[in-house]
Amino acid sequence: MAQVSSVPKGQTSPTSKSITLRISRFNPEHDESSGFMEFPISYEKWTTVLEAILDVKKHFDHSVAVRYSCRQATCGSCGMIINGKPRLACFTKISELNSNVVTVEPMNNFPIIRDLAVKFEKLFDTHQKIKPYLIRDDTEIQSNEKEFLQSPEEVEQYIQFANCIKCGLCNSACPTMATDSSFVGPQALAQAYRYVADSRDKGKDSRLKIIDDSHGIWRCHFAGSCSQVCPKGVDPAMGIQLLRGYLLGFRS
Amino acid sequence: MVDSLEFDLIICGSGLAGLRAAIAAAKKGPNLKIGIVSKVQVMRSHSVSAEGGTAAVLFEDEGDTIESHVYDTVKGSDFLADQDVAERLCVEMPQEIRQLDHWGMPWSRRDDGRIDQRNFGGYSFPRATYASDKVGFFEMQTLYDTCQKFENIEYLNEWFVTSIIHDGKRFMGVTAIELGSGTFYTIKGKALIIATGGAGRLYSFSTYALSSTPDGLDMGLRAGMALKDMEFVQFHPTGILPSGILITEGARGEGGYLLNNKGERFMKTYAAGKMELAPRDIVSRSIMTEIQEGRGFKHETGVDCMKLDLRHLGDEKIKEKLGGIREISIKFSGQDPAKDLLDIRPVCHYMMGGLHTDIDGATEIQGVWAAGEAACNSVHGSNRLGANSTSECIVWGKITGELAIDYIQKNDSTNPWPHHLVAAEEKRIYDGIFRGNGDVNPYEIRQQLTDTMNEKAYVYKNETNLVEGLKKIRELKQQTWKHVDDKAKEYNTNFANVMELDSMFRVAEIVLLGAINRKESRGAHARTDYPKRDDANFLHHTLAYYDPNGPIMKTHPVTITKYQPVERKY
Amino acid sequence: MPRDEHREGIKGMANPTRYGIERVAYWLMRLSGLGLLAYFVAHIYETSNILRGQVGWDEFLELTQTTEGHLFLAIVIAMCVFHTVNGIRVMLGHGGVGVGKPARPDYPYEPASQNYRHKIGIYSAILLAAIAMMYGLAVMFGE
Amino acid sequence: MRESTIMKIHYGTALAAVALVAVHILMRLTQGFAESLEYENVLANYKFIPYAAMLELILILLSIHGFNGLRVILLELKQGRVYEKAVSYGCLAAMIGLIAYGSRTIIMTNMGMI
Ligand SMILES: Cc1cc2nc3c(=O)[nH]c(=O)nc-3n(C[C@H](O)[C@H](O)[C@H](O)COP(=O)(O)OP(=O)(O)OC[C@H]3O[C@@H](n4cnc5c(N)ncnc54)[C@H](O)[C@@H]3O)c2cc1C
Ligand code: HEM
Ligand code: SF4
Ligand code: F3S
Ligand code: FES
Repeated sequence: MAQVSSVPKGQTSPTSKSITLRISRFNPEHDESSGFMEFPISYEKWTTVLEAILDVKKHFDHSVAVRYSCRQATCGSCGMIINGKPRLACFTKISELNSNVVTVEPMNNFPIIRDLAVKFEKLFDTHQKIKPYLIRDDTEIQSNEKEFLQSPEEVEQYIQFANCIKCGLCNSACPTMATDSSFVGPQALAQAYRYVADSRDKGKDSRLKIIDDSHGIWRCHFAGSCSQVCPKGVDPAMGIQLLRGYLLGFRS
Repeated sequence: MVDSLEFDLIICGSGLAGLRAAIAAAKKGPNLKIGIVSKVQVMRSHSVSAEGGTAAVLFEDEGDTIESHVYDTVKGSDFLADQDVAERLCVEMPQEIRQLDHWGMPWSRRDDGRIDQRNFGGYSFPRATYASDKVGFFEMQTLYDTCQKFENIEYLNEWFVTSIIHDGKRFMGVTAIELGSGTFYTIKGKALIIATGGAGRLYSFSTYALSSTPDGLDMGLRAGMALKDMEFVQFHPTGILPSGILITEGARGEGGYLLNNKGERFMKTYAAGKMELAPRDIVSRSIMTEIQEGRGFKHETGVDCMKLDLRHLGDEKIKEKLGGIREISIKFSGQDPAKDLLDIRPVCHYMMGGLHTDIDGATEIQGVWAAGEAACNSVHGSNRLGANSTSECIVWGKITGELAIDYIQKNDSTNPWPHHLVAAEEKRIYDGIFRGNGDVNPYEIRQQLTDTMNEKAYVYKNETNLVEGLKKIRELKQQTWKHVDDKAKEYNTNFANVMELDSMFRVAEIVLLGAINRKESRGAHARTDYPKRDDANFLHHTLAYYDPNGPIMKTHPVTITKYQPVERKY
Repeated sequence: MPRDEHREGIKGMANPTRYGIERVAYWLMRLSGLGLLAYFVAHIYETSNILRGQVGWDEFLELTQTTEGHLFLAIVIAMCVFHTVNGIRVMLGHGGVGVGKPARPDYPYEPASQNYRHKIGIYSAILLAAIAMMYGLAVMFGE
Repeated sequence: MRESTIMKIHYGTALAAVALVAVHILMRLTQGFAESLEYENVLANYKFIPYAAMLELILILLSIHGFNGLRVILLELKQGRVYEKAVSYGCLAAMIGLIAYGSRTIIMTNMGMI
């Protein structure tokens, strides 16, 4: 068992089954094109795809390139395409895929570094572009100043969107992202809404200006795939439509 | 020629401590260039996993006092904390909570709109400030997002720092590998803040992110700094099976019970006053005692465990306050806390020890500070209270960030760049590791090492086990695991993993040696062969310095200001 | 598409078989929009034949009043109805209507924006389009 | 123009078109589909000024809506300064062209210039 499922000893049980894990291998610096390598993997009902990949890395092929860290779906490292859909490898159990073959590929719409690891610079840049911080004059605290008051209901208005772990799955699923390299994307748009909806924030107008661009919010067509693949229940599609409500004058 | 970059301030590590330092520094030195160098992408740092709370005194108007926070911390530490340091933590913290609020932190709120707090182990007032049960995550997000405001912060994502370069006295730079391209760099700088976090992956059953390995500690060690108090490893009572992912102490703070196989809340035997909310060292020992006396359960993997009962909290409260662990237990263990008892077991969770610093976070090398879990300013002594660690990261992040800027503005180094040190480092990692030979699988060695730590230096320790553990680890070290089979340059995590393993050996040895030397039981360090605390002989910190022939162990006095050690009872 | 960006490309946009009915609606909306535009241009050209007088008009009518022409028209009707009904749904959604309210998400996560109201909207757009197409066929082939 | 203005026009034209196209098609249906297409009837319709005006309106609105829709799709397909400029102006030109061409039919027929 991979180092992640680190139960002290006594691990393999008679309940373990096996599947074939197909890993997409591609190093753009050296390879002409990508290919798959297959590995037999035995798994328990709780074994995650990430554990399976790390098992391969540990025992079959040390060179598999994959990004991972928290193994508990909070750091956003391990997004990849698993059996055709963008998912977190550490948050997908082999047993729930109901398939004898598990295929893992790098996320779409992100440049490949190597194998399963992709570049995130673009996502980080667009995230920064939408000013993801409270905008007001008194964000720097003076001594003895109190907190800004905020009711639980006001927190409820944005907390959902604050759950984003920047895994990029939404950007990988979005049909506009598939062809539009300048599109801000659901991740950043949802974060724009997160701050606009925060009762402490006063930066709505400047943020709306940024996303009201020819590759801004209007390039979302409410396809909803972003929300379907989001592992944290962020629902970017909702945030984007609510945000657009402001621009269309439905909300203020 | 080696590729080279230059910053004024280098921050190694992008967890809570690193990011808080970056903001403090960027604000104080708007014209200085700050580089955050991290082996993971900024937001992937281990800190995002922190769940339960951040300790601070917010409601003095409702009866809480700073003094009480200080005393709880000192008592929790089993009187090994430096008391001036603990006081600094408690005094600085309230402001920091409000600062985070001003930056956008989604703290959970009370109905009157003020920031809410919950109960946590070892405190005499509910003072764990929380945001559902994803405190670390939201704090990281708030700090990361706030960093985006500053144009003088640069992010070197996925750069593995391998060594610290100094001229014997003063800091000069670091060497690092950009993982994406595989290029070896020197990064010159005037000051460095080490914020590389804990090293809990020394144990195989651990709540830590897989990236929490001791390479940061080892880097400091090799540069001549001391590691302090490394024998104090905290085992959190409730790691869920089979993954070892943390079930936050907040679960007990909200009212959860620990049950043995007789269905009793067994904590009444061990800490009747605080029950499940006794400090972690006590709860973990209680669980292990129950298990050893036959009142435990067997998990289907064959591991002994205990049960955590949250059912009486009700589905709604669990969803509202413990959404994260609800997700974790349903997904990873198939247990819904509203309906099922959770299988839990003490799990490696925190390292009280770290790079030896003073109260300001300054290390023994000029221009180098350490903050967060990587540092040991002795605020936690021999046992950290829950929620005090994120606090520590934030407070000393800020302090070191500002001090480093002061230092940079005052000092101008003109010493010649020590090329030979860079060359030596390049030789160490490329000739020694990357082009190394051998047929032993380093991943299996790593597994054996971490299993050994788990077996020999777990909640209860004794001489025989510790000595055997040390022997085993030295034996493993001799095997031919130092080679990297992946020959590609780009994103070579195999290389990084072997470098991590290399550092694990040195630090594991210090943990075990420290534990062998400390012939007493104090806080998280529980020796069955020396079950009592021994203030006469061991009321001191342990220091370990690097030497090629094995660590040199020393001691260091504890600062006691107001509170004389007394017996610790809850 | 530069290969090193690893974008999914047109097939990502044009493949409606993943991600549920919402993605089908997205795809049909695009297709029908383009189809209607094509028809619209053709239709303007078609009607301009009236300037060629009775003969020209009738000549052109003959060209279009064929079985294929009628089938094509039926598809146009379907596209038009779908595009209109779904267009109204999409516009409502874009304005923030019926996309759900922000709320603390509970595992297992079910995105509120992917709700039954919009699903009903999509299915009724498809259904109405089908009915309209039938009706159109009945009218055109009915005589 | 701001993208939001363009898209507001896009939605506005769509809404208006819903009503107008409905009338346009209903006219076909009330008259009986085949008869409605007979030369005399068509010509008569064109000569009826309110109807001709409505046709003109439909022509303008749908051209704007349709070509903007096309612009959107093309913008998303490929990026680049030159390309995007070309798409924008190309669509605008096509839109104007189509309106001009359609208007010619309507005006000439209406004024009996056949
Ligand atoms: C599961 C869990 C839950 C916890 N919950 C709580 C809680 O509720 N309350 C509380 O107070 N505390 C909690 N803690 C403790 C607390 O989370 C940690 O102590 C704290 O997050 C450590 O933060 P840090 O900034 O020091 O380091 P980390 O967040 O660990 O970050 C370390 C950084 O160093 C970088 N790094 C390491 N080595 C290198 C290298 N060689 N080169 C370059 N970069 C490197 C990493 O990339 C990373 O960015 C919890 C701990 C765990 C394990
Ligand atoms: C009559 C009622 C109509 C309505 C209510 C309507 C509504 C809409 C809406 C709301 C959109 C935007 C979709 C999005 O952003 O996702 C759209 C797009 C589009 N429309 Fe229409 N439309 C109508 C008629 C037409 C007609 C007659 C044409 C052809 C000339 C047309 C061509 C297009 C095109 C090409 C698009 C772009 C496709 C896309 O972006 O998905 N529409 N329509
Ligand atoms: S919105 Fe969801 S899918 Fe997108 S980056 Fe955030 S967490 Fe990932
Ligand atoms: S998938 Fe893309 S189109 Fe919009 S609703 Fe989500 S951003
Ligand atoms: S490893 Fe952190 S999200 Fe999967």
